[in-house]
Amino acid sequence: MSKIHVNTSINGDTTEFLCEADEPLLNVLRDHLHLTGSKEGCGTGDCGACSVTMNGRLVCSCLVLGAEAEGAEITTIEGMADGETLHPLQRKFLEHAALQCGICTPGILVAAKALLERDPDPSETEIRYWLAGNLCRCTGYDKIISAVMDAAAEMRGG
Amino acid sequence: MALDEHQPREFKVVGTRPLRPDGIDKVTGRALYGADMTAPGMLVGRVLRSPHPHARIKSIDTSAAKKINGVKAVITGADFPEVRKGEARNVLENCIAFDKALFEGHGVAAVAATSAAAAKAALRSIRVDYEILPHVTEIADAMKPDAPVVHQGFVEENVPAGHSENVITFAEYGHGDLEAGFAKADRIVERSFRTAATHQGYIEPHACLASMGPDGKADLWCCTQGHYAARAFCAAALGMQESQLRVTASEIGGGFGGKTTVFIEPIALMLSKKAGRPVKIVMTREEVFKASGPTVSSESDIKIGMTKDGRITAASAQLRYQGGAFPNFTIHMGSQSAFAAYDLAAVRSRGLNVLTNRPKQAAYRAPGAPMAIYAVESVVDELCQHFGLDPLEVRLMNAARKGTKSSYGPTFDDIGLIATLNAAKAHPHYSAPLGPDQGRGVSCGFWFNFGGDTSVSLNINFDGTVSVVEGNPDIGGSRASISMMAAEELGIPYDRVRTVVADTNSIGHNEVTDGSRVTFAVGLATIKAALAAKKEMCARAAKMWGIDEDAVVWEDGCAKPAGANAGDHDPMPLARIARKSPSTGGPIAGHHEVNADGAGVSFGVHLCDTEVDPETGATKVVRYTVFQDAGKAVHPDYVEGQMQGGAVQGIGWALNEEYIYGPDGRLQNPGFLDYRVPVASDLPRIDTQILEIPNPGHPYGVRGVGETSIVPPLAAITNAVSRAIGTRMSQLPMSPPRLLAAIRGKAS
Amino acid sequence: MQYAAPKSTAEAARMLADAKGVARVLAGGTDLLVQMKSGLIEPDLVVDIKAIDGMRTITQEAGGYRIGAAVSGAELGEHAGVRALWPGVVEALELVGSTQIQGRCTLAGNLCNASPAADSVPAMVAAEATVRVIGPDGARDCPVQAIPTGPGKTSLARGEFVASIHLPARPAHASDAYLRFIPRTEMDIAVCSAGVSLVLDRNGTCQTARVALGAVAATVLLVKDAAAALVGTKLDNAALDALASAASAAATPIDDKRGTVAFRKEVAGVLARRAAVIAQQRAGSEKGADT
Amino acid sequence: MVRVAVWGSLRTATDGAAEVEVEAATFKQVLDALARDYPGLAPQIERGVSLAIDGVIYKESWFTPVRADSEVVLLPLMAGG
Repeated sequence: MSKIHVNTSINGDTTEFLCEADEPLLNVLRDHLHLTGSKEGCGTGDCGACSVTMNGRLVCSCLVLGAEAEGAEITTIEGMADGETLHPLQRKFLEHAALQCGICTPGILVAAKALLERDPDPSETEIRYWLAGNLCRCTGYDKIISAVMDAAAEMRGG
Repeated sequence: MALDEHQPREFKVVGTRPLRPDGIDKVTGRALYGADMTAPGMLVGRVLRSPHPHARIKSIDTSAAKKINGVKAVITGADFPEVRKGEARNVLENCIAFDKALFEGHGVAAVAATSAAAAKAALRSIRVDYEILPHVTEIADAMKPDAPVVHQGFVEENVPAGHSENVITFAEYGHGDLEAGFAKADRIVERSFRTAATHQGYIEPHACLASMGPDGKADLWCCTQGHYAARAFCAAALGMQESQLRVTASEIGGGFGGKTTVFIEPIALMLSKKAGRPVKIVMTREEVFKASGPTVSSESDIKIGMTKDGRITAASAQLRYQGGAFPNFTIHMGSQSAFAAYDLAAVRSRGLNVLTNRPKQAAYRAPGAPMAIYAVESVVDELCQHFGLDPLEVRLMNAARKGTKSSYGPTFDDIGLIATLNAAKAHPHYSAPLGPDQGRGVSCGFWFNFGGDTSVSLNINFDGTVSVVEGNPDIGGSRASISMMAAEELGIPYDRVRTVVADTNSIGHNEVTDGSRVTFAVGLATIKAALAAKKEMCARAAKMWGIDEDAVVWEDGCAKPAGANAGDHDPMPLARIARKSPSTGGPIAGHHEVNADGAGVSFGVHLCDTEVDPETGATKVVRYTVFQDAGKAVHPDYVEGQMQGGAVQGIGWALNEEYIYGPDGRLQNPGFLDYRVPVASDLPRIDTQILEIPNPGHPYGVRGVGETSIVPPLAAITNAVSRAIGTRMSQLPMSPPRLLAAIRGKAS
Repeated sequence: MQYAAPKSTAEAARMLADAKGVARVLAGGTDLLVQMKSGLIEPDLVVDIKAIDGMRTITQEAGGYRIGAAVSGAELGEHAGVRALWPGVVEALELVGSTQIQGRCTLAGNLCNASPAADSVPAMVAAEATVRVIGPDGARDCPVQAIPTGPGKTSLARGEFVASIHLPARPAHASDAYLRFIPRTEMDIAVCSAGVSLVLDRNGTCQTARVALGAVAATVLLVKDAAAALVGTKLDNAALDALASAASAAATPIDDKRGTVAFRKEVAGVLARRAAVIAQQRAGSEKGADT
Repeated sequence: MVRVAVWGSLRTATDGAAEVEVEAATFKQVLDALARDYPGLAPQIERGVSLAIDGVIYKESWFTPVRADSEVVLLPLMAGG
């Protein structure tokens, strides 16, 4: 079985890879490109730990075939900070102790960033529903919600 | 050892909220978890699992699998050396079957191959000849005298007669004259309860990378709550010396007790041994649900007598737990903790543990306590409601306190239950008005907390910074808390300390990160290690000053002369002593190894308001407040995090989470789609109030905080829902079909 | 497995028809990849239709909208025109899965996966949506309810796939709504569900109604008795009670891990009633041409 | 002599007695004496036990002193999550 050659952009970098036809994008990111910040919690789209954006849309990378990345723009957690400058969401997650084990954190940060790019001033309820596909088992979500709201306020210049 | 008594003091670092040292790695995706490690030449390991809940393995033919291109090793249970007996044997047999598949998902063979596709093909080509046996997955069925026997040889000597061989453990605790106590009651409520098995639901599936050479030396990298325990289990399974197996704990993506044992690690090691190459095994989510360790399911019968003014006169509980096909002692902890929150003259709890064809239970946050206390707290609430009494007042009247002979035997020292109940009573939540279809529930919770074997090294670096080396995987921010206690004791800023979790061969033994022990026990050892380092630093300063060592004391991060004949010297800060240490005798370090006792029990009280849709039985948690005695809160953010996280796991347990078995003995919901953990939109804010009643057994007064918070939600929500709908609920989870049926049942 | 991303519907149909073994269409993949992961299916060929013209667009047609088979839930939700005309269909698809799933899931996929619990299907049935099926012999149109024939089964012939869905025009004072019951607030499969589409007259009297129930039978149930209970009424309590009773009576659900027969029957009626009230409010607040 | 409270399900080994007296001055001596004087307790001691001494639970701490007036409660081995 021959592999598929894919040209794509990951975090702004032109990237080529070979993948099996049935290989999910998540496996490509983790196993071939060594971008292990995206996590596999379920492989079935139920936990959100593998969240990335594809052409600006938030998706589960476990439910995208690697082959579908041809010509796409993918962003992952590894593209979130700008060099040594953290994204405000990353900083607020630290300040609010919004992570414990941290396995869900990359997916939640990617998802929250997608939310704030779409709606800079979401209500608490909107944040909770937007993040409903990102399971966190440690925090009870409370400090995550605080961190997202605080980051949104800071990004609005509040 | 003598207890390390609590000394009141002013804290400079402890009690503040610095950023966690592992934070940047975790928010940037750099942190390395179990599945993130790779090694050159690494193979993909996969496990073949039994589709049958109970079957004798007549033969396994792996010959076809071995011929598949890319397959480097194929193993079965027969490849492991004969392991003696006891828990090491049980743990190995739970990983890979010997002669019987004991539950659906039980490992029967494993392969290592150069690709996932080759591994999958190999698994498919293995032929297992099963003789299917009758199975049993429910407690009541398994207890019947004619039930299929799940696993022979485990019946303990004091189990009462009349049950099947699946009933293996009998536990009984309590004191006083029950009959006399019940005779004094104005009302006695007897009610039976059931709780479903739930899973810890950590988001990171089990994963490990094993590498073993032909010389028998091996390295294992895995996500675990205890790499020393993993080493002991694996070394026993492979017949290795522990010194030859180095285990490194990765970052851990949640555990909650479920990663206190091993499920795939011995298999990966054996595959690596056979293949001569590193082998990585990562469980799928389905494997996690079917073949790791959920908690027990339970049945219970509770009887409590109360006077009309709210005094509990006697209380008894009969508990029946099942935790899969192997023994465990969760029934003991359930029986012990059922009535721990009460000061009772007559109390008795009896428990039976039952084997079933389900996965071997693992610890889950306060193992055994939530299901027992749920039932007790539900009946107490029912009595309060009957008499029209305030549920917090009744608990205050009957609360365990210093000097209470606990229901499980020992007499309590300083405990925080009364303070916690009073805090709940005074909180605005308790007096806030309720809306239509809403109810308010209250419950107490309890956990023992443990200490145990602990080793810490603390090195004073030449540049005046400090490296702390400990051996407990950081599951809730403990590296920050340990650094804080080191900084506090040494009198230096937090940011000069870095704590790392070392591998098994770099520091002495450490018990598993469990029992809410780490902040207490590792903290204690860290403080002792710092004391040892301070003593040495005082000695070095004394040498430099040319005075007697006893004339130097440590204050505010400096050695200072003290006493009449010490002379007049400026305080010498840690950094200077460190810098000069090569000239004054060499590197300075402190270390401490201890089996820590005196952990100090912990109590919590939860308040919650729920709203039930009377037409659908849907429950919404509208307000939730957690009160807990944390002893001294070292890092309050992380204490709050434990209180919130445990509460939400308990909310899931109460409302939606359950292992659902079909009549075929197979798990019907092995995924996050139908094993429904709470999502962000299900929940309100989880408010917290930390009480700080110092633990007499720790120099800073620290208590464990991690587990108690999962205990109260089960009854708090049950009581809120029962009050909202006007009928008592007695089964978890309170799924909407059950609730709607109860609402309809009340009406008819 | 082979992966192909043809550029035309004809090419896609030919590939599907000629495939040896199991062939599957990939649009959003939110069901397909899950089934592949679990080993439920092992396709020999996956045909990704997203590179085909028209698959990702929404166009006005005959007073309604034609929605390409690969238009995601998020894209549909952002389309003000569809949202205004058929809010019940839009909200039904938006209920599928998480924000992440919304980035990929499609009406066509939800339909062709043929789950009795699919959220968008009762809403589309209530809306009298039609689908355009492309096959080796060209295109054909049919009602949405003709596609699923049972759990996981469709009427699509070898080589056929759904290329678009058409939501029709409708008169003033008309609207729709969809509700489902799930144990959590998000992320679950419907335990039961109801889609209701209403046309009122200018006085608010119901002229026509369609009531469709999900997850209470092997395929979506269009309940004529429930609709009849509303026609000629202003959705007073008696009419709504009759609607709920008819819906509950029509439901023929099963007991399973997600719900019981009794629960599904009762709650199907509750949801039909609540959805009807929402549809009525929407229809009443709509500015019609003759007001 | 030290009075040791024995949990209910072990009392088949103590002729029903809730408390027994043994000659011991340390944790280890308590366990050894119990196993010797009440052989029925030996299997449980083998499986693992703790001792609560004056309200503090000790696990395998052999040399923890026990006084004649200490409150000593035998408990099974316990672990948390």
